[in-house]
Amino acid sequence: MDYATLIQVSDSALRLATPLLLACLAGLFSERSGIFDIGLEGKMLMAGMASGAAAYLTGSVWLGMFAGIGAAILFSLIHGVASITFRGNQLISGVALNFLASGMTVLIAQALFHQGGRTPPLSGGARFTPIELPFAEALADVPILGPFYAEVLSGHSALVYVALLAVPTTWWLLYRTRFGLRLRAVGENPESVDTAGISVVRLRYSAVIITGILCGLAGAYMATGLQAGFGREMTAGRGYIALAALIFAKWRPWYALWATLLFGFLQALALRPDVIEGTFGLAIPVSFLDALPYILTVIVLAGFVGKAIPPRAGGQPYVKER
Amino acid sequence: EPALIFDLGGKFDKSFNEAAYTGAQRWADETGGSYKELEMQSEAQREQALRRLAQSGANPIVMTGFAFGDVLNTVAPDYPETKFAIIDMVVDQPNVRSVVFTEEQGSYLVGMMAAQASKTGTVGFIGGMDIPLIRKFACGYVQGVKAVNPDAKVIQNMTGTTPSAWNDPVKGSELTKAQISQGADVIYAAAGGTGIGVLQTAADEGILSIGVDSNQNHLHPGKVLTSMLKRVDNAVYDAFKAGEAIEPGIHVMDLKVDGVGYALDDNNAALVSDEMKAAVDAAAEKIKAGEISVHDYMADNTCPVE
Amino acid sequence: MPSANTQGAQRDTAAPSAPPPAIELRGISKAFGPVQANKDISIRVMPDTIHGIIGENGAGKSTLMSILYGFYKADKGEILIDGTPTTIPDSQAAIRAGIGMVFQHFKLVQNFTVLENIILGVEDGALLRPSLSKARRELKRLAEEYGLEVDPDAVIEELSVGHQQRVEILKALYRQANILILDEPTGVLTPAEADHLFRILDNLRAQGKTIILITHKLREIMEITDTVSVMRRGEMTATVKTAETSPEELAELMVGRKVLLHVPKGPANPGETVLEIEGLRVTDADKVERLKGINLTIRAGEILGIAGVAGNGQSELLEVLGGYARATGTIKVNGQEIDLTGKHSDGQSRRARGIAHVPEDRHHYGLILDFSAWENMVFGYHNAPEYQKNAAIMDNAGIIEKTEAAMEHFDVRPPIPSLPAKSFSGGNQQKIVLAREIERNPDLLLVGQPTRGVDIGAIEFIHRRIVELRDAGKAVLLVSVELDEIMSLSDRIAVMFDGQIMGERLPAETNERELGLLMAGVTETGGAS
Amino acid sequence: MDKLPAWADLVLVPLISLLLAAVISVLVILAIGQDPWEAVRVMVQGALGSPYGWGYTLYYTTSFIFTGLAVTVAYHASQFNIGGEGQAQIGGLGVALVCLALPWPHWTLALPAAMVGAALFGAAWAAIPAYLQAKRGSHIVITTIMFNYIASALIVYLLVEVLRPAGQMDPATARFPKGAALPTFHDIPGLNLIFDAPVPANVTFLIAVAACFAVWVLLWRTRLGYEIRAFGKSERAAVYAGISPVKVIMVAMLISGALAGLMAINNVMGEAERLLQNSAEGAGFIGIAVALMGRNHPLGVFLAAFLFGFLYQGGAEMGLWTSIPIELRLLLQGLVILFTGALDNMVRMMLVPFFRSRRAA
Ligand SMILES: Nc1ncnc2c1ncn2[C@@H]1O[C@H](COP(=O)(O)OP(=O)(O)OP(=O)(O)O)[C@@H](O)[C@H]1O
Ligand SMILES: Nc1ncnc2c1ncn2[C@@H]1O[C@H](COP(=O)(O)OP(=O)(O)OP(=O)(O)O)[C@@H](O)[C@H]1O
Ligand SMILES: [Mg+2]
Ligand SMILES: [Mg+2]
Repeated sequence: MDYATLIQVSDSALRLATPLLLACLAGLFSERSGIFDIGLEGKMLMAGMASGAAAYLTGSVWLGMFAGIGAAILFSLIHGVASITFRGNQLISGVALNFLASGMTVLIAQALFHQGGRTPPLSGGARFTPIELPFAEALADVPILGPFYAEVLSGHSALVYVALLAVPTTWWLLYRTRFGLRLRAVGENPESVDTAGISVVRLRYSAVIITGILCGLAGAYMATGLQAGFGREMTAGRGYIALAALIFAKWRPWYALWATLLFGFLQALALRPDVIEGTFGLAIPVSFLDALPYILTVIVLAGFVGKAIPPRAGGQPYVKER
Repeated sequence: EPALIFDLGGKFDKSFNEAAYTGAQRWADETGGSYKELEMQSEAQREQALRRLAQSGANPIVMTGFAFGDVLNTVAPDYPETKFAIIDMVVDQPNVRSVVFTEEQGSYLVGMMAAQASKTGTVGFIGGMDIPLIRKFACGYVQGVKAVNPDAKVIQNMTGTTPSAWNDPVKGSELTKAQISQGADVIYAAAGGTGIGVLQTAADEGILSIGVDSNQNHLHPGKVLTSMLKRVDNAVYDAFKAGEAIEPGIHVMDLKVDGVGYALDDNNAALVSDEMKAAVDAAAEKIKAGEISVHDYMADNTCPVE
Repeated sequence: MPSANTQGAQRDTAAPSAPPPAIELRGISKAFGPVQANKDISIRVMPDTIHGIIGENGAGKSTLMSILYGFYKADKGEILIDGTPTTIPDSQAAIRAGIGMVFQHFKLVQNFTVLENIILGVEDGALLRPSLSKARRELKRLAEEYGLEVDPDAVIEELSVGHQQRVEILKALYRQANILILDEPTGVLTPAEADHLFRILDNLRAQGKTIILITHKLREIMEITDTVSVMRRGEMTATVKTAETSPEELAELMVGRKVLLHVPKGPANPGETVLEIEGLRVTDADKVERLKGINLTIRAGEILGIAGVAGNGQSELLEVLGGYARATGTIKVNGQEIDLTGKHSDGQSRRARGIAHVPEDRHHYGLILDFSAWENMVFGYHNAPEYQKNAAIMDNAGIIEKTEAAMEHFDVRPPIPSLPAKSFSGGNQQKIVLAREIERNPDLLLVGQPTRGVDIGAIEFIHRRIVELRDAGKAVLLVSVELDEIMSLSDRIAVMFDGQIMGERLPAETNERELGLLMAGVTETGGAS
Repeated sequence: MDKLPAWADLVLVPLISLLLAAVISVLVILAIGQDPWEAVRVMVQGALGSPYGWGYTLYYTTSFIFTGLAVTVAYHASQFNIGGEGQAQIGGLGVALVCLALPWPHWTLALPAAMVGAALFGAAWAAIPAYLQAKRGSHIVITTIMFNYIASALIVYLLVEVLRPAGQMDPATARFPKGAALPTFHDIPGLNLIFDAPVPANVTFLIAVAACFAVWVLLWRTRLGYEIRAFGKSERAAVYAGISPVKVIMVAMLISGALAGLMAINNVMGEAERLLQNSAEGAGFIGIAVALMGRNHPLGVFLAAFLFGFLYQGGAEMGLWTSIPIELRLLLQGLVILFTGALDNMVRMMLVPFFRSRRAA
């Protein structure tokens, strides 16, 4: 693979990694608070539909984004009610919400636009447009780093940079603030938080709402940044890949960045069988690359390379009284 | 009452299935008749869909897409009274009409236009699912490109190996970006719903694209060089019009019967110069007359040019 | 109410000039569904004292303290702090009122550092850094003032239990608690750690803190408290000055009658050796050696009692013998060696060798609470041929029939085999387990805490059954933390401490004092091991 | 929390959940401007109004029974098997390999062999997650999700690169030999008086019913079932009783995977007669809903599978004859799972006052 190709694939990888990263960080907040969330996929899908539809109807990508965030938060709250308030099974709730989203998005989009469950193509102000980073032009000619800066880093829509900034922000929130300390504590041992006089329920709801916001951004990016409109099942399992990345990253923000970049890179590479063949000298089946994130995650889960230990209270409802 | 079954990708794919829909709609508008329609949701549903429509007395039943071939082969004999029409596939049954197109001819024409419009001498092709049918598009296209500019480079990519390749705009978009980075400045998308992503990205990045099946010029006015028309609409219209009297057997839609062609309208008028049009029209005449023979990939599963 | 000390009546009525009680509870009641955990409880805790609360398991001690700490809400009643009525809707309010609590089960975040645990919930401001550095300074001061050293940067899961407890105490002090509640603080501690804790508590009292100490160990009460309150079955039966009472009086107040556990039993007729243990060692998952070379023998027709403070290896001993923990060394049953690697033997093969096991914890081990009584009656023996109809199918009807007979025999009430185990009371659940294990006439019965949480009537019944089994020529290994039970049931007593047998005694030739010393790791020669 | 009588918990809770799901669906239909009563009419008519409809309803029921039982068996060992989808697809691979291996002379020979293939392959696909859970404590929910995706990638690869016959465009295996075709209800003497046109429901339905009975016997009449249920209720107690966790997890998951794999007899061998991509069509996931709705009892699973068979066939008809998208099925499915599996405590709480006042009365 020559450098130009690497640049191109990396550029593509960054775009494809962005929804994974946002969804992965979304899952991180929820799971760090002790609420397992396998419904990232559904929330992204809802957000994609809502943002696509709202952006089309209002002509404003920002309104679209907020609609997406709203839809994802709504689903988050259903998950919260089921798993926090009514102490239901978090895994089942997640599965259910994914189905709900698959059905709901098509029903709503079809009712609104009669285009088989997709929104009409977005244009102009209804889409996120690429942002040129400063000096991208000027630096493009610097050898090695220049093209990397100008081609790979520069020229993406705002949400790509939001996603990248979300990583240090998440890290900072988690490890440097009171909220983060409590969030981590409630996912490890909710009783410690409860006896310290902090509301477990409120903390967990806040976490779940942040999850909704980030999933909303992920969905909005899919429909209004990466694509110009929503299409049925457009998230295509990205929520599950994000979940895999979250495990791969052992529930840590910086690792999440690397994991999603890796998975994004695999996705980008899967698009270019020609490059693979040229680089490795043999035709690696695209199916194998598609499956690789899941295979890697299983290997990590199996503890063969550094065991992934989930937050200790994850998945269990907090019951104070019997 | 006739019926129409759309393949995966759906009625509003702006391309192949939508062309079928347009044809059916034209028939309905003209005759005031009504028809049943059904969109496939999954691979395994095909048989149920066919049987259900046959059961309900629909006749003829038109289906779009080669993927129906296998099930039609088993279903058609169970309903000898019902007439079927399948597009893009040959099914040898007494009550089936098989409609096939000479996509290589239409693709040849748009290939010529691509070569003429290209400034870099590099053009692209993005196909949907990697099957001989789509290679047939690609091969005709390359032949057209080379006819104009023997030195031109054609970058080819297929979106995938499964039917989901017909409906993956994200991949279409990423492949477009990849081809642009390799120098392509005209890209032909023969990929169903995936093509929407191709055309969108091409328009965003300021290069030209070529649509397929339906006239897609209007999707991005001034940015779509032309569209390779595959008159699925005509095929559906004809079948509906013939009704129960539809003739079985193989039905080839080629340039001569306007089965394929290229689109010219207000949206791309500025992009197509008179000399381009003249050259393409001349080639079309020669193809019709048999003076130019465009190789059909599916005849021997090879393509003489790369 | 057999005692003259009616509830609420306090013998230590303070002089008018004395300061108001640090805490006064008036008429506190709390029910969990049908269980009345606290009934109309009143208590006054004077400042600068250590106030003990004792009571049997389930008497309602923890519930009462949780109410005081705002963790549970009382159904009725009033709380006064320093004489002012105070409502404590949540723990934050309790903390504000100067109450700190060290729970029976620590509430620490295992993978946090000590500092992080200390500041959790009392951070100053939204950012952590200032809170952390303040806590570090404060911790240093507290450590010096009260002798509570602990590394502020250590991660909790790497600390010993004793140190974790110090962190809990530090947490309370950091929150400027004037009143410190400790719920069974010594249950998990080694005697040395417990002594250290008492020195710390002494120190805290000297510095003007008020301490409530929950325990059911009379020795601790006598040793350190100023005043003691006794709870029984959700009620407060008395509050007395420690100096004016005796362990005997407290014990009577606790159980509601004179404690005279005497089991009618004749002398033992020991026969062949049934169980022979040599050099038994167990290392747990954390690589801590829990059994350090145990040697024991039990003969047919004999009850060997194992005395010891909980957590000194008794549970591990039972687990190894029961077949579900691995060990090294040798165990012979009826002269035949048993595989200890776990490869060729498990609970079922032990049972096949004639070892029956009544586990210490019937809820989590002995029973499947959701299974019916008859399903529980074959639990562990479900592969035995007599319970099968044919090669594939179990003989459910036959099992139900046998269960009915066994329930009759063991006076399980109600004698309905189809009832799920969870709907029997604790005593009756224990009888089901005993019935299952004894009915099959084992050569060796392992019994752990046979009467924990069981009422007096059932205790006597269970004791009689164990003695009957012995008289039938079976060997019995009895593990109990209740010295009385050990003393009255055993034919021989072995005392365990820190994974070792400290010594063996005959009940007639020893007394509680001597056993107590052994249990604390003090040998005859006077040196602590 | 107040206790409900057992029968209410078993019968009323699922029914109320279903009712809630139905009410919300009706509201959604109204919200998108369609007529719910028309939808219900079309569904009932389409699924139960003709032998043809029954033929499809029972066909789907058959598939859902298998996947529902798969979830049920794993559930009793306290394992949440979300991998039914992948196991069913790999089971289909087993069926295809068996059917294509020999020119089967008669279905009575092909069926047992294909069942073995389906069960073995399905079980094999469950084996790795099971092993990782049993031996290394890797969360089985996550690993089975991952294995669903790995299965679908594997199937795509095999269909495209290995099993697709030369000259065929769609990624599928060749047609199975005629001798491997299972008799459908239309082919069975007696039944063909009712099912006068070809329907997909086939002899597998009878196998599914037998499987319900077999699972019931397994769970409540055999030693193995006893151990599975005991382990599922309390791992610690099971260890005390000498029940090996590794064995129970492995065996329960292998049986679960085998049951999911057996579904392929119905759809791959009985209906499609070739292996297609995504052959399970989500039936693996519906198994979750079926098991939850059926309260993890084979009889309940049978009834719930029929309910979902009805919803699926009715939903397909609704997609065909009304302008309500077929995705309404997914919505209903999601709602049923949500109410029966995650909001069950809410449903219980809704019922408690009713029972309290009744008791007081
Ligand atoms: N959260 C709860 N829900 C229901 N019942 C409870 C709860 N907590 C305690 N109980 C019941 O209340 C009663 C008193 O329990 P509590 O924990 O206060 O006893 P305790 O005196 O502390 O016992 P121990 O010495 O075993 O710690 C018991 O019957 C117990 O089962
Ligand atoms: N975990 C539980 N689940 C359901 N019901 C329970 C549970 N524990 C106790 N009960 C119910 O509460 C009642 C009281 O239980 P508890 O153990 O306090 O009885 P008890 O009066 O102390 O009897 P015993 O003296 O035999 O221990 C029991 O009869 C039982 O029906
Ligand atoms: Mg307690
Ligand atoms: Mg009791």
